[in-house]
Amino acid sequence: MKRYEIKFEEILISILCDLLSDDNHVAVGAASPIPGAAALLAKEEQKQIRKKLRVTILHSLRFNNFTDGARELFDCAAQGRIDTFFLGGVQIDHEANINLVGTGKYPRLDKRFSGSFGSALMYYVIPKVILFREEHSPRTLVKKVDFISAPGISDKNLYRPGGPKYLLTNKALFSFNKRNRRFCLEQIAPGLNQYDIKKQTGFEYDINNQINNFALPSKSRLDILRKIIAPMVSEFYPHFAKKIWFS
Amino acid sequence: MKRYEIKFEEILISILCDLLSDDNHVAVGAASPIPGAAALLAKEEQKQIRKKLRVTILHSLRFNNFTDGARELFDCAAQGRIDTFFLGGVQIDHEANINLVGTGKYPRLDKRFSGSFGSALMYYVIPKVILFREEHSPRTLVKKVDFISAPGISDKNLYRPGGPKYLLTNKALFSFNKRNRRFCLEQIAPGLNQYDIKKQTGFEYDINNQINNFALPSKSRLDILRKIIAPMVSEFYPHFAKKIWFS
Amino acid sequence: MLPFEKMSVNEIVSEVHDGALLGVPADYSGVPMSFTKELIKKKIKNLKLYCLPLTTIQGDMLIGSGCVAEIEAAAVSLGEFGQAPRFQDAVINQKIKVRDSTCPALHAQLQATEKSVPFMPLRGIIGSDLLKYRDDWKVIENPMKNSGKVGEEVILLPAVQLDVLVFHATKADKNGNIQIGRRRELATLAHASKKVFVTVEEFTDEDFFQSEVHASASLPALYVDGIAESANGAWPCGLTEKYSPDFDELKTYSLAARNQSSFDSYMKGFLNAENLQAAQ
Amino acid sequence: MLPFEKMSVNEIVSEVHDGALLGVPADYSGVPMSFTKELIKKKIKNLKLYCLPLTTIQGDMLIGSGCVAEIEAAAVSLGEFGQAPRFQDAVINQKIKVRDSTCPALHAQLQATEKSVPFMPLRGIIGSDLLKYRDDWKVIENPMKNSGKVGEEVILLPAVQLDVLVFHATKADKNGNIQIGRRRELATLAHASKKVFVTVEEFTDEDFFQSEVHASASLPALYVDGIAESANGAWPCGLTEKYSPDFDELKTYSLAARNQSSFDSYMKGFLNAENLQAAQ
Repeated sequence: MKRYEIKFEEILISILCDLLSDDNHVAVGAASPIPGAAALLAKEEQKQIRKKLRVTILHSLRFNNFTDGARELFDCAAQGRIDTFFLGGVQIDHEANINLVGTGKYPRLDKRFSGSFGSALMYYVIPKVILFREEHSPRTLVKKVDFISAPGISDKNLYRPGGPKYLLTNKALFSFNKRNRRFCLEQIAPGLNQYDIKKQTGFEYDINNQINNFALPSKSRLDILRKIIAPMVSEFYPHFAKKIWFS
Repeated sequence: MKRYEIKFEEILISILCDLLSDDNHVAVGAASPIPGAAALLAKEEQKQIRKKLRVTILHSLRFNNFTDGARELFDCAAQGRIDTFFLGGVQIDHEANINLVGTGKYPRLDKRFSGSFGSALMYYVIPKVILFREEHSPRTLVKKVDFISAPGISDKNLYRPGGPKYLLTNKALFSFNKRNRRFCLEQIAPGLNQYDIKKQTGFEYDINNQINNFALPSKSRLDILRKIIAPMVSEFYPHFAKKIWFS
Repeated sequence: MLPFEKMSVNEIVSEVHDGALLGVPADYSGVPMSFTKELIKKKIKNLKLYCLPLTTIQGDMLIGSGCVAEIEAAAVSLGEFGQAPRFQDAVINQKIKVRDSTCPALHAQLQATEKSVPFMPLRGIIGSDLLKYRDDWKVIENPMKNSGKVGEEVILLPAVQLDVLVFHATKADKNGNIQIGRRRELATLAHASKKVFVTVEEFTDEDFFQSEVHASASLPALYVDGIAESANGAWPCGLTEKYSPDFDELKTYSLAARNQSSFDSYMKGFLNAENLQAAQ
Repeated sequence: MLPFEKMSVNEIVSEVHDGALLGVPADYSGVPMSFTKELIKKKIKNLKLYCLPLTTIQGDMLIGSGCVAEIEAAAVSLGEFGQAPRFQDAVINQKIKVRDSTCPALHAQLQATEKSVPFMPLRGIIGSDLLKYRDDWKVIENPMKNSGKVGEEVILLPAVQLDVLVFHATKADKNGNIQIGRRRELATLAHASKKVFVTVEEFTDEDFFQSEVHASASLPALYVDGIAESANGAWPCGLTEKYSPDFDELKTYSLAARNQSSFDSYMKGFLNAENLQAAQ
């Protein structure tokens, strides 16, 4: 298979998949086809080396492990039984505060978005939260969010075992350093350089010494993704699967 | 059917049944065959006049209306969805305090009983709690209980929509007057007089002007009880049903 | 005599009054769209929507139709079809009051009512701007000696009791028990509502309580004040194991709702359609 | 590779250590008697039993066998067969510590852990002598402005996390999901336990999550650390829809347990029986 045949979404799926290799339980919220595919891919790869990764995809019937209603995701997370979760953000700032509510001065917003969903608990209790926001621009990655749906960091007197570990966009992968409260650039999308990233990022960040381009999925990973995972994704994200794999 | 053929338990069932006629939902806890039979009898009689009485019998599969596990009884009661419940007591005192824990000075008891069950919530939230304790003696109906599993009366600053309304023993039926914090003798078992009751009761109580003997069940009620209710009771209290009706 | 109250959808609508606090199920829990249609026709006003924890087309339609004064939710969107345009418009133009929340808080406030306690504690939230605008939430220092962190701050959320809950479900049995499957948030909603009405695809002669497995999938009739039959009653939303969302219709709506006039003409068609379209 | 941990009853026993806080299901929730038998054989010591909300023969046997240091329960009895004699004896002679409680408090303490909050509020209890002996319970004045009664007192109960939960159930599916039916208190227990082990009548090839109805009757495998097959594993207690309690055996036990020496000789027979007796 030649390199130009790889879809960009497949690269993002592959990068997320690499971040899940040590997990026991990954949960994926609503409207997250790329994280969902990444979690299922990681599960399949773990299975092939006889390790077990549990994946809970809320939007699916088949991959929804819960039987206690819609609150179980939050209870389960608070109990410490979920290792990794994905959150988005209309805006994300340098301290990893996320805004899912809108831009402008709340409550008199200029633009209103859907709302904070479960972020105001999930971000606090899940050890590895991966921020995933495809658009990478000065209007999404900002110096300071207009509204904090959930903060990246909390005071010591709060119960907060969880928080941000990574931020993936269509241009870069950052890690988050809780101690110095900053992101650190780790990988860059093919065809871009550090200057491009700097221009498109509204906040300051550190840079890893060994910065790489986005790793591309291996042929065997692509095979698994296309042959085994794609049909699964069709069950709960039919439109996404059709667009990427079946059109 | 001649009078002497009526079992004493049937009389108790009939008296309890009379106390349930205005209810919408009666719940019956564990190990309460007589209240259970009374509730089902009331339900059947209501049905015949096209009224609906819901009966929840915890010890039964068929008459257990709950699907949210063992806590639902308590939640449902706290929500105000249960009109009547039955409680017992190793000791019951003049203010309707009940003791289900033991006699002697807690925690160094002389005699230990099973424990308070759900009384420390149910007694507070269910509007009509009927105390049912077959043994009527100075050791069960006492001046002051050794341990309050649940108090008969609470301070004004507490949320307490519920509480005791009646006490039935094998000798007498009392009502409970919340205002003057006293029981009032209403009915006496056949063959006993007021003096017998006084001798066997360890606390003081008022006496109704129009005191009656225990009302006996009518022939039609007995028919319903024996033909329709007895087989139902067999499902969840087989030993009781066998003893009273099928031996 | 039926063991439960059989109603029409319109009779359910007549039980919902202007200003009521209405329970709104998420898109996966059985959205009562045939009821919503009649509710809009009735020109109901000043509803307060309590979403558990979010709403999609149901909320957006009610807002666009001017039926809503206030909404409490963790999210309002059209899911795969993007933002909820009538909601966005109403917020920007301050036609409705939004009580922004987060999913677990919406669950917990109902659980408080379920247990009849004045409040429910929750972790998280502190440090979020949500808290700044919620004077009904209260932060206290953990008063427990040996449970939780010493000195940690915890939020107390008030018990919320709904006036009315309406949702759509697959079927009701002969005793008025409702099959809800794994959607147990519907039980929490019902426990916390003064009145509960349900529209169902069909009434069946089954008795769900004949087996423990089937019973465990049921909301007991004791929480239900009335049931109406309404085939395809969730359309254009989906109903688990019955039909998928009608993606074409939802997309059509999402486009029409982008401005008030095209929304209005869409709604004219929607409200006047004699029957709901058959879903697959 | 099995998708779950298949164990023997003895392997489960080896996961329970001296001094552990052990979750104990009520007589209607699936009493793990074959496990209890092996636990007693192991001569386990200083167990703390957390009963939800009560125990019958399981607790009485463990206490009579000297395995228990402490018990928290709303009731300990033999149900239809009267008081629990070994429990009574241990209390009177101060061989065990009893934390007397009430059913809803036992549920609420686990619900606090289920939600990972430091405490759970509850109404009732105040004015009961239970409170006098529970320094882990705390009374506060309702701090909410518009929820509950102004100035009312409310009890806060601490979150309790169990070390181990063991219960018996009808069956496990091929993915390790457990059928619990309406016994949802088992889910609460599991959510609040560090380790969860289950004995089942049988393993089946079913996949409970293939239908919403069956899924809703299940405890998900994600909460379960290991499962052992044990036919008649609840005997002499009953198992819903499978077998009734063995009334003769329970009566025999209730008589034998009246004093320590007849209890001891009963237990010799019970512990040495090769197989559990077949229940009808």
